[in-house]
Amino acid sequence: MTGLEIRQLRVSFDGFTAVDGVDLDVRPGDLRFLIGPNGAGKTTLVDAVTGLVKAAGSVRFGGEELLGRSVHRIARAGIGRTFQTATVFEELTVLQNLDIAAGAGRSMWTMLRRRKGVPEPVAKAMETVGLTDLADSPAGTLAHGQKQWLEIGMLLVQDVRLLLLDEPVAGMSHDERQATGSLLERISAERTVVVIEHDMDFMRSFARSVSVLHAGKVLSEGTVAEVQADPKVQEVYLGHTAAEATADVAVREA
Amino acid sequence: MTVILGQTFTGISIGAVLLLIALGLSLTFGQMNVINMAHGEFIMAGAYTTYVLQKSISSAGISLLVALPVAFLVSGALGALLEWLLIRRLYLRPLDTLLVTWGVSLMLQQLARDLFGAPNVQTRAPDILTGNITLIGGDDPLTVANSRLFILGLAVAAVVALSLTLRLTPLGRRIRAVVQNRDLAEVSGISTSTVDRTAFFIGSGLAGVAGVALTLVGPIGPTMGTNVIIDAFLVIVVGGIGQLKGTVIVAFALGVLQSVLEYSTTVSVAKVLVLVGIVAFLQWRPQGLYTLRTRSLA
Amino acid sequence: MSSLPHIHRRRFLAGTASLAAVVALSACGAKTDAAGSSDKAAKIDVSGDTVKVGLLNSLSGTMAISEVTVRNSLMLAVDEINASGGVLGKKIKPISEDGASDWPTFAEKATKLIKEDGVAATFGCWTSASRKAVKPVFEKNRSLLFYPVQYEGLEESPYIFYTGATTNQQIVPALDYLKSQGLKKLYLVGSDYVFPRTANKEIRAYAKANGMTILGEDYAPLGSTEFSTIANKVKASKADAVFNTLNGDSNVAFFKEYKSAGLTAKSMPVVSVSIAEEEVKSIGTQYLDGQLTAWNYYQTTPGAANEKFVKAYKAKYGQDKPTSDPMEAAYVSVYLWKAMVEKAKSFDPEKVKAASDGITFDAPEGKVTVDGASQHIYKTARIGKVGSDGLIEQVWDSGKPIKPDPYLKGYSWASGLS
Amino acid sequence: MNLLKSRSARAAAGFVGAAVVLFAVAPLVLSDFRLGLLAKYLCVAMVAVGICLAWGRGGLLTLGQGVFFGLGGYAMAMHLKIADAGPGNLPDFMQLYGTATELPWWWQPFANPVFALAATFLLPMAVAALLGSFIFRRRVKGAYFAILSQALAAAFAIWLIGQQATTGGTNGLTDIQGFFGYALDDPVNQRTVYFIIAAVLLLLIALARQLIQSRYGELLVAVRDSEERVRFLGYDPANVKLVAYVVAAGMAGLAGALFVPAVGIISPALIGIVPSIEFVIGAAVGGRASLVGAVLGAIAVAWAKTALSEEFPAAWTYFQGLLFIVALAFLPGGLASLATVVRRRRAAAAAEKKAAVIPVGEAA
Repeated sequence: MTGLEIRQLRVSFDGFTAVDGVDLDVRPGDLRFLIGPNGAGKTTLVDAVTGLVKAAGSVRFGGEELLGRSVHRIARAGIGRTFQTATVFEELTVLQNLDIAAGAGRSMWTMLRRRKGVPEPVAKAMETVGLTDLADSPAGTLAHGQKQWLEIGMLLVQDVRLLLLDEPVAGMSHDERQATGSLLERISAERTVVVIEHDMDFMRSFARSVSVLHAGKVLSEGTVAEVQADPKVQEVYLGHTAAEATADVAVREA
Repeated sequence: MTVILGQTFTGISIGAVLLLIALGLSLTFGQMNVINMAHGEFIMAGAYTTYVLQKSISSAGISLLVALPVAFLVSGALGALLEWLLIRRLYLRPLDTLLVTWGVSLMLQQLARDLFGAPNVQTRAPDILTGNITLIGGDDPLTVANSRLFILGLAVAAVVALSLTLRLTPLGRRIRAVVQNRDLAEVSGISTSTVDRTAFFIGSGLAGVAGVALTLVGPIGPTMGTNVIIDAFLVIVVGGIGQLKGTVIVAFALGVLQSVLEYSTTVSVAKVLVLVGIVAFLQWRPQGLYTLRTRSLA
Repeated sequence: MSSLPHIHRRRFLAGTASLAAVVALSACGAKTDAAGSSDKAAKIDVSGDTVKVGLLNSLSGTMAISEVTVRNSLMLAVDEINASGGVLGKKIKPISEDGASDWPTFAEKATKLIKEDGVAATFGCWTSASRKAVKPVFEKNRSLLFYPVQYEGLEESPYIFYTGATTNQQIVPALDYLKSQGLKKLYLVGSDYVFPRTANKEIRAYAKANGMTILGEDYAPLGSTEFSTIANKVKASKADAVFNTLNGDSNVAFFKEYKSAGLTAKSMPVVSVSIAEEEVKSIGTQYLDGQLTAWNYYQTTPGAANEKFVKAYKAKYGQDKPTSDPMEAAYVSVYLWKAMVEKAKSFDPEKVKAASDGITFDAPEGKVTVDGASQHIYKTARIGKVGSDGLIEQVWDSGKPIKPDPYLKGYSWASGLS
Repeated sequence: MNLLKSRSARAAAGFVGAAVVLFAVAPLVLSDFRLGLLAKYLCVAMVAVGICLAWGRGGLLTLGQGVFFGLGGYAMAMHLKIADAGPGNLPDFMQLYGTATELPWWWQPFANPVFALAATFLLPMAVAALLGSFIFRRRVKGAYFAILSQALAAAFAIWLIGQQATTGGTNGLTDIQGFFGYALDDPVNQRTVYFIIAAVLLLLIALARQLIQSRYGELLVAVRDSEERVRFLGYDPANVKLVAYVVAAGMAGLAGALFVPAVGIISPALIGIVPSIEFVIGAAVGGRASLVGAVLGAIAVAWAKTALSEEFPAAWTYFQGLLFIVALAFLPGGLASLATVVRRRRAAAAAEKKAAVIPVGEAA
């Protein structure tokens, strides 16, 4: 049983190498946290896995090569992601959002008819993320945390096997974080979950394993305790943060 | 041989006109993402400025030189006014600016008709600009029109001035900062609304300058703007939004292409071929010749 | 608005018609073959002491640059006629509509003028395309249109009076003139629409029969303002003269480019058939000095009638406003209609048509006579030369008014044309 | 569920109301001329239905609807011209200006009424499918797509003008006498044409409503608001957009085809950039995302153009320009959003809500 296997992944923008030869293995059932200073290449790594940016190297999931496939084909292979800012369809209701997420394989005929009732997986996902009561509310009216849950719910109805979550708890209250954390724990029982996170408390509470990225490379890997003890990690987090922040701006301006 | 050279020069001169009419758009459309259909009417305003000035300044040469800065100010002021009245409400809806400024363009055309009469008006070009210089003499001479050389020079000067302004002045840095990250610029103490208005002023002002140049080669009338506006947008789109060098290269490339096709086919066919060619080109490079590649746009 | 009972009656009638329509849906209306059996002549509103006429010109869009002057001229004629007592004792009430340089709009407005306003006649249209668009409207409703612009011929609508030149009154004389001057190698430049293409077909036929050669033929889309390539081609052809059928904005760009290419009226004269005084004014004598035009009227045409016309026009619209051939033809058209109506003693189009043959008018261009058969008018052809003062001086004329021959039936070389 | 039921009940009532107005009231109160104009406005409204779908719902600013309108219009007009000329004869303009002695090959299939009728919508749809599959797959969008559409409209119009001998050039195809054997100058037949147009419009509205309310309609809105996100859900947004684009093209084609018997002319003047923008503006003024808004907006703007130009022939473009500016700059959801705006104001005391840019709820 193989999960996510990344070998020698490399991404560059106009001469700037954002991901520089990353190797990464995430087993099924893992709840892996990716941490690292700004500009370390975390989001770019996820972009590469999901086909948003061109990359060299190899990304396999369940033994299948993903690099070179188009975004929607990668999605159909069971890989789902969220973004730093929650992207739900604000003008559609919670139910409509989940229904769309559940329906990528629907026939033309089904598509052209109206939805009758609530499909089973949608109802189940609404239950899991706790939004059943808000089924008919437009997603735009949800609170920030609820939107993130809706996004995770959308990944659940897609029945993805690999979830890539980009800062899912940013901006959440303490209670929301706890709820999100336990949601992730439940989900990761059956799927592979990778979380990009800056919030160290959140990481310490819920991570099963951690990879630290720095300047496009994997700096350290292991359990929370192992990583925290790594002197290289300490140096990066205490010493170079300011310089990396500048590099991040440089990428945007390139 | 003379034909090929001649058509290349013709193409370059067509390109110079294209460049001049599109240059202002490279700022308002390319940098600020505003699809200003009234840009053509700002060109018209520049042309009418020349006409009005000639009524009080009898020397065609002096009035033309005076018209350049005055038209810049007149069209620039119109642009800043438009920005303040309407466009600032529409930055989040770039496609709506197209329709709103279309309405503005209709009104400005009618205004020109009421102010200056429906028929085209005439300006006198300085005599030196109605002649030509001979590059290759002989039985089949190759000549280049002085008016075209003037426009070419003006276009090059405008491009240099604009790119220096964007690169070297504090204003230019502010414009680029706002274009790249509006929020960040705002929190860094840049007044984005002032920058927007100034950028719009400059972009529209350049349309005015183009209008002065057009009086040398074309008609001056209420609908002169609509004749050129789509070509101008196409130059920007093909060149790549926000890319001055793309605008320059594409203006000249389209000019040469047009002139060569016109020579070998007919004007109509050339026009159709150029348009279809542009559509095909955008299949190949959907973001234009040069693209801004950043993570934020990915 | 009309009185209340009137509205009620109309609604009732319309209602019946609507019910009838539903019935007709099953009965399937009139077949094409049966068309024309019912009388559908337009109703002319002659109630009260006025009679309405329609003025249909483009006041907006690209054609406004030309058509607004025609509108001015029509208004002048209407005002003059009203000042002298009107037509059959009724004052003329002009109904103004904007064709907006859009052919379907012309058709819409023509229908409106006829059906809603009940006009006795309509004056206007400039482009052939607008005329072609309204032609079926006037024919269907049996109402009259007076069309004041020179055109490509090959048309005789029973409900249109053509007061501008047809080809044998403008283009053929221009070719005769060129031939007489020994200018036998021609280059043809025109806008891409019906008039230039048809004119050039006729020019080719004429050239073939008269030992002239056509060195090239180029068209630019209407509104096109980039002429450097065409100027290059013309220059390289080393023609004796250029025959120019460009229209509107394109002329300005063409002549600016022509001069820039080093071509002059001396080295290679251009004969234009769409450049009148108004266009000279917008292009500038700097570019046009010495070039040739072919028309039936110039502001400088001698005669008391023209002096009066020019004076009245300038008094009404400004001393700097020139008069031109289409304006004159428009002005004349209103007077001709008046004369026809007075001869027929009726506003009824059929009676007006019947009365039209032989109607004369002492026009600014000289005496004009209506040819009842073709509904065109006899006109004197005049070749002019643009002077440095912006006016056009006549250099040649046909001596007497030429009988209109829209299908060029009287010219053997034109036999294969239509 | 109750909400849905009452909504479809309201929609049904709306349809009946519209049918009564179009089939009974309008023919009763309008003169033949005004009814003819209404027929023309309804054709514009058909284009607006497609625009509502493609732009309002799908976010595709289709500034080239003139092309499809023209394809449909020319397909119809070509058949009618051939029929008018009678068997073995050339259409009038070809005899006058052309050199050919027989119909050009690409005219010949249009002699068949079934082919011509099918072509009025299938031809634009095929062209749209071809263009769209290229354009959307290459992810040309936003301003690029809008300007590209305009370039195509311009190119098509210039091409038509250049082919005078076979397309009538600038004149277009004019003086159309009959409509499948029925004389068009007979007022009864004109009225019948009006009824056909009204019926087709209602049909298209019903079709668009079904599409908008279907799962596809929800997906289309999702693509409009976040194309990337939809791609991550495993859909190909290009296909989603393509369907809306092709359907809109078919509707524009039908509108063009029916415009021909209603007005009696089709010309390049109806195809270029200006008419294409005008099609969009009607829908935008009424409310691009709402079917009712788009349709009423298109009719209202076309009507305003007639009314203003009749009232102020020399100054009407001021009013027209002002109408566009005010409606679009200050009422982005169009007139259809007025009701929503008012309702929001009333409910302002209630919880703070994030104002949606474009209301989605009140379709049809």
